[in-house]
Amino acid sequence: MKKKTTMTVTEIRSLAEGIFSMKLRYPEGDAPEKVLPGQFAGLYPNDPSKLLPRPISICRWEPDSGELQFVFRVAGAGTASLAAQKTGDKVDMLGILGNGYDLGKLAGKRVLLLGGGIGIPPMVELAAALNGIPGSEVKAVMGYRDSSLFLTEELKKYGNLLIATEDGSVGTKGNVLDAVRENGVTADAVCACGPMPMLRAVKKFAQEQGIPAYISLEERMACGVGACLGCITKTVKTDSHSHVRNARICTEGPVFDAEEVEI
Amino acid sequence: MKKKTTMTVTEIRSLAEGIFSMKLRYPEGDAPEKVLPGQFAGLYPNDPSKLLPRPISICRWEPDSGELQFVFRVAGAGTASLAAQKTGDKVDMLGILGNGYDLGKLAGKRVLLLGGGIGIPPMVELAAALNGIPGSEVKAVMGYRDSSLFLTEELKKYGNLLIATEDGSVGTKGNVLDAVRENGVTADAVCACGPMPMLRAVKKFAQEQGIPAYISLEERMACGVGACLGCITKTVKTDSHSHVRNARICTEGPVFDAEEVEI
Amino acid sequence: MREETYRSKPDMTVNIAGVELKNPVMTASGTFGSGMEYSEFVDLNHLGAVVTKGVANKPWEGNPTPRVAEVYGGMLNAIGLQNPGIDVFIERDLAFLKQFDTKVIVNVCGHTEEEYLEVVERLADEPVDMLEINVSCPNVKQGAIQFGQDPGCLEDITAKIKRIAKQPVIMKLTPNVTDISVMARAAEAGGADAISLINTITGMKIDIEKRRFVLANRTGGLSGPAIKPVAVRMVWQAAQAVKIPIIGMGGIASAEDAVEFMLAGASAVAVGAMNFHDPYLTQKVVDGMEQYLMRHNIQTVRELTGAVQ
Amino acid sequence: MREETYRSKPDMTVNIAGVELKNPVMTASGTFGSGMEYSEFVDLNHLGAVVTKGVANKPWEGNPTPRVAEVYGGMLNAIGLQNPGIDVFIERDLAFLKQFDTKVIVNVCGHTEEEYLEVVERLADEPVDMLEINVSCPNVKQGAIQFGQDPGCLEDITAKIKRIAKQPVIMKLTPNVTDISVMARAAEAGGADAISLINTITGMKIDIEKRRFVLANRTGGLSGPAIKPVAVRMVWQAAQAVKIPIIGMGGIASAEDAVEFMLAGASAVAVGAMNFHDPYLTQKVVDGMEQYLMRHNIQTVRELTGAVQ
Ligand SMILES: Cc1cc2nc3c(=O)[nH]c(=O)nc-3n(C[C@H](O)[C@H](O)[C@H](O)COP(=O)(O)OP(=O)(O)OC[C@H]3O[C@@H](n4cnc5c(N)ncnc54)[C@H](O)[C@@H]3O)c2cc1C
Ligand SMILES: Cc1cc2nc3c(=O)[nH]c(=O)nc-3n(C[C@H](O)[C@H](O)[C@H](O)COP(=O)(O)OP(=O)(O)OC[C@H]3O[C@@H](n4cnc5c(N)ncnc54)[C@H](O)[C@@H]3O)c2cc1C
Ligand SMILES: Cc1cc2nc3c(=O)[nH]c(=O)nc-3n(C[C@H](O)[C@H](O)[C@H](O)COP(=O)(O)O)c2cc1C
Ligand SMILES: Cc1cc2nc3c(=O)[nH]c(=O)nc-3n(C[C@H](O)[C@H](O)[C@H](O)COP(=O)(O)O)c2cc1C
Ligand code: FES
Ligand code: FES
Repeated sequence: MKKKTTMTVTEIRSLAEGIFSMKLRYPEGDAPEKVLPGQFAGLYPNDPSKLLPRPISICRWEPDSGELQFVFRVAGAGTASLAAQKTGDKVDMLGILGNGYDLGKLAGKRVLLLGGGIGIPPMVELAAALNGIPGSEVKAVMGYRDSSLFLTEELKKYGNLLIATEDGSVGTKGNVLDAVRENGVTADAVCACGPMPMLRAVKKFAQEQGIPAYISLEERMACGVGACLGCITKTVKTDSHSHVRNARICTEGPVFDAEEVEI
Repeated sequence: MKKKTTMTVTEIRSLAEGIFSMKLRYPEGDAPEKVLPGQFAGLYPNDPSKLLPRPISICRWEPDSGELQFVFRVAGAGTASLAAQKTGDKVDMLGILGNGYDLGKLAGKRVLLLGGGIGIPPMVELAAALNGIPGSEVKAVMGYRDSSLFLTEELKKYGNLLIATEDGSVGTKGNVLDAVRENGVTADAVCACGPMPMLRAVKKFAQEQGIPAYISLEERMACGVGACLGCITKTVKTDSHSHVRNARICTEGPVFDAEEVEI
Repeated sequence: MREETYRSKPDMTVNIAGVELKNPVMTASGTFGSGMEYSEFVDLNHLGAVVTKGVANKPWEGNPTPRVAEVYGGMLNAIGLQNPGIDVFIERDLAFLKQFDTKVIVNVCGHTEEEYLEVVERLADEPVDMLEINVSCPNVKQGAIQFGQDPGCLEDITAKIKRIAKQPVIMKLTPNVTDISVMARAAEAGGADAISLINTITGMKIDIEKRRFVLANRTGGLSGPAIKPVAVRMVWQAAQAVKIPIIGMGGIASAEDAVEFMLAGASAVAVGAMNFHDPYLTQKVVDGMEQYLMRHNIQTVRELTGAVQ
Repeated sequence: MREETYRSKPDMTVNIAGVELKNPVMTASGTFGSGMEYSEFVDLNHLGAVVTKGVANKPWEGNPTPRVAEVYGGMLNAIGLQNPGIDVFIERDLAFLKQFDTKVIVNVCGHTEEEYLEVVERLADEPVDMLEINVSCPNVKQGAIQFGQDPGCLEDITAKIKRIAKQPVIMKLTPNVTDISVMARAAEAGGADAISLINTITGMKIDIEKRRFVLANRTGGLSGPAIKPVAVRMVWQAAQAVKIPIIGMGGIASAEDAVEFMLAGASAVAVGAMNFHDPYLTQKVVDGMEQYLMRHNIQTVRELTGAVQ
């Protein structure tokens, strides 16, 4: 069940320049039963002039402590206000939102996880989840701008990790697909999150390989719960909710089968 | 010179229900040369959706430590936000504003200070100032709603203090003028700050006694510096700034000779 | 004591054009889907009415994205009235809403007069309590301005809709006009049973780093607390101009805001964009209005309407 | 290196109707007095122009208090155009302003056409750089609406003023209209040298505890960040409609906001109510715009005008 919850900041730290990790703890008894990799939450800046929640992917879910970890880039005033929170502060959160990756479809497969920049965080929870499914294999390829890497230790725990950097300072010089090709990585399915040009390239790559691609999309959101129709993406077929070719990223997504959306 | 300064909260405490005392310290070297009793400052709530400064009278000025003391009632969201500040927090302040009491005219006189409710705080600085002028005598009569008194210890330091309470729980039952009459207090001049009905009664009382009354007025303000013409009071003669019968409370006031304003 | 409290519970019911609502709190069209999405957060049975997202005779695709942008104290939207069309709406959304003990108000949009009338006709025999007509559909233009910006057009379409509507008709007014009282009177003259206002105020945001419009549609409708003073003023002006009931909205973020609209002259209110800030808001407004009435010892919420002095 | 930085300093000058301003940053009428009050905070020599509080042929008393009210993200004002009249203005305020190396724009108001014209005539031989005509004076009404809300009246008064004015004339437009481009074109047709917009949007606040209007005048003009998206939209629409330069304002709180107005089509901007929040704001906007230009490697601020895509 979705709800708006006042969470407590249990950890906040900078992972790289402008990149922050924040852990939020649920009040006793309020934690959700299940959190899927690829799902997200809406975090409210502590600023009465900023009213909309900021969609941020779940990077880790720790059911035992009731903590969610988010990793975000300071992109504007809202994320800056979140980055300024201190341990013990309260942050309002709308969650858990979106569909997440369908683990059923990935079970027992060699899954290629592709993350670009701020698309990397949700790949950690996905890697962890796949790592817990017998017979699944995680092959992670992550793309960074330069040598200020983040979340690499976490990812290595769950599978093989290759790195691409735009400036070539670490791993392959180029993007994640350059690293995939350079290393001849093969897989049965690909899961990706990152900027739109990368997702378009991933879709094409998966088509060439004849494997399914599950991609996580981004769009400006207002409600986050499917009510405002702000966050649509064009679909190939008529969407069953909208009855036009629009699916709501916050509700039918953010994860889509690449073949079903026009990107 | 007026300026907007980022002050540091050095003390904040509740004096009575809903009444707070807050001390703000100037940054090193930024303190004004002189602060007059009856002057005020504009305190900015730490809330990006509330943009105007809140006019609050100066209750005490401590030149040695560069601290201003304010005593205010939580009247709405702005003062509530100020009351929620903690020691060490920063508060933006526009100051020093207004004319203040003309000590020249009060020197060597028996001065009756009348304060009602949240009009009491500026009387403390005035009592202290008069107390420092040889030959001046302070007779303070303060009116409270009930037995939750505040600032009485401070006032007693500088002269005689009588109290009136609306519910009669302390001192005279009634208002400040009831206490004045009950105790047959006489004086050469009266200085007053409080709600409008009280100020009207003070004006009449002074006329009866044939003594001058200096009263501090309140009005909704925007700029606080005389630019917006939001805060006028009707004057008896054409005001020298406006060239109509309007004086700006923030600039020509807040303290006026009662005979010069139409209240 | 409990008895006492119980007896002094204020009467929250209001009557809009013969339809009795259990309280004056509605949802603003387009901000609450068809109720389904927010039914996870609030019990729809507790609301005075659910006003649906605008529906047309056929499915509409709406505008390209970005469709929404945050601005200071509110948001811009240019959804472009995406909707699944009246058939799916009746089958799915109306069927869903009828499970609840609340009034259902269907917001209607169209590109042409005929399209409006088609939707109104299709709803004639459906379990719908009222119709709200959105005459500021961005695509419905007579020259440069919309239906809802010309008093003649407004009166005309109101009259045509009234002729065939089986349910009371609320005309929803746009604030993008010189004189709202002229528009309110035009709706009344056309036979409207009630008016609702305000729709969004047209606004724009530019990304100064990219030097581009933030919304694909360039302009969008401004809503949220930023517009409340304009909305309250217009409700008050409309209340001076017409006798039909007014449903007030624009930036309501609390029960206090709702009371302000009632005092200005509204008989009911709608909570819009602030649902996105607080999905529980509609319920909080109902509860808070009740508390306000108790605190002020007011017997019925209807006494608030136009009571400002 | 210093040389380099010096040479790449952007050109901040703008030219409005033949008047060269050292930068595009002005003060919005009524929010800066006659410059005297804020000269304690900012060096007026650094501003593009000081626009004075509206002045009439005779002293005006203005409205009763309360005249101002804070609202979410802004304020309402109903000052009622209090002013000391043109004689005192020339003797005192103009004399004060002439000490500074900045352009002086006098904002003019009146109850009737004749009063406007009298002020314009009195200023003909004074050291004034431009006139800004406030055609939304609340008392100047033709029926229920103001001069500035009827294109015919607006064109007419513009033409009459232009006939006698010795300085370039800026017509200041009210946002309380259905279609701002019609009004912009009317001003242009009347011969205006420039237009400025937006004036305040009419709003209202009600004290729900006292159940009374907060302002003595009941309604007041809304200004501040809350109105910025509406103002940017109107500047953009006006820029599509006319060729004369536009001075943009409405909620400017930062250099970024000022850039947004320029991109929308303004040739200069004015800082209004936010002076009350930050008395140093005008100077900060000048500095911040310069930094923006340097960061984006833009040679002259004039390149920003209308550059949104
Ligand atoms: C499903 C989803 C998951 C995301 N996960 C992450 C994540 O894990 N880490 C991370 O750093 N970022 C993530 N983003 C992007 C993140 O939402 C934006 O960076 C953030 O909203 C910017 O807010 P701001 O106030 O700092 O920026 P501003 O630009 O000031 O924001 C203004 C408005 O635009 C919206 N906005 C701005 N950029 C984006 C964007 N890229 N996507 C959607 N809305 C945007 C904001 O939410 C806000 O409403 C995700 C976005 C989506 C849609
Ligand atoms: C010269 C002067 C000196 C003052 N000194 C004191 C003092 O020492 N202690 C104290 O407790 N109060 C004092 N006040 C009153 C104080 O300014 C208000 O109580 C305060 O502004 C309320 O702000 P708020 O946000 O809590 O209330 P809100 O009602 O939410 O404020 C909304 C707006 O109205 C203004 N406002 C509300 N009430 C008043 C008022 N009574 N006078 C002026 N503006 C008001 C606010 O500044 C704000 O702009 C003084 C007022 C003036 C004019
Ligand atoms: C995302 C969004 C979608 C909207 N869709 C509609 C609509 O379909 N029909 C309509 O009449 N009004 C629509 N509106 C306008 C609202 O119903 C309401 O009139 C306006 O937003 C002002 O109220 P608010 O400030 O409380 O949101 C929409 C508003 C928003 C924010
Ligand atoms: C207190 C106040 C007084 C104003 N007086 C005038 C005036 O005399 N003449 C005028 O043309 N505009 C006047 N205005 C309107 C402003 O010049 C400006 O157009 C408007 O406030 C929008 O800008 P802002 O949001 O930056 O304040 C006044 C505004 C305020 C807030
Ligand atoms: S954000 Fe409102 S529908 Fe997705
Ligand atoms: S508050 Fe602006 S003139 Fe006094």
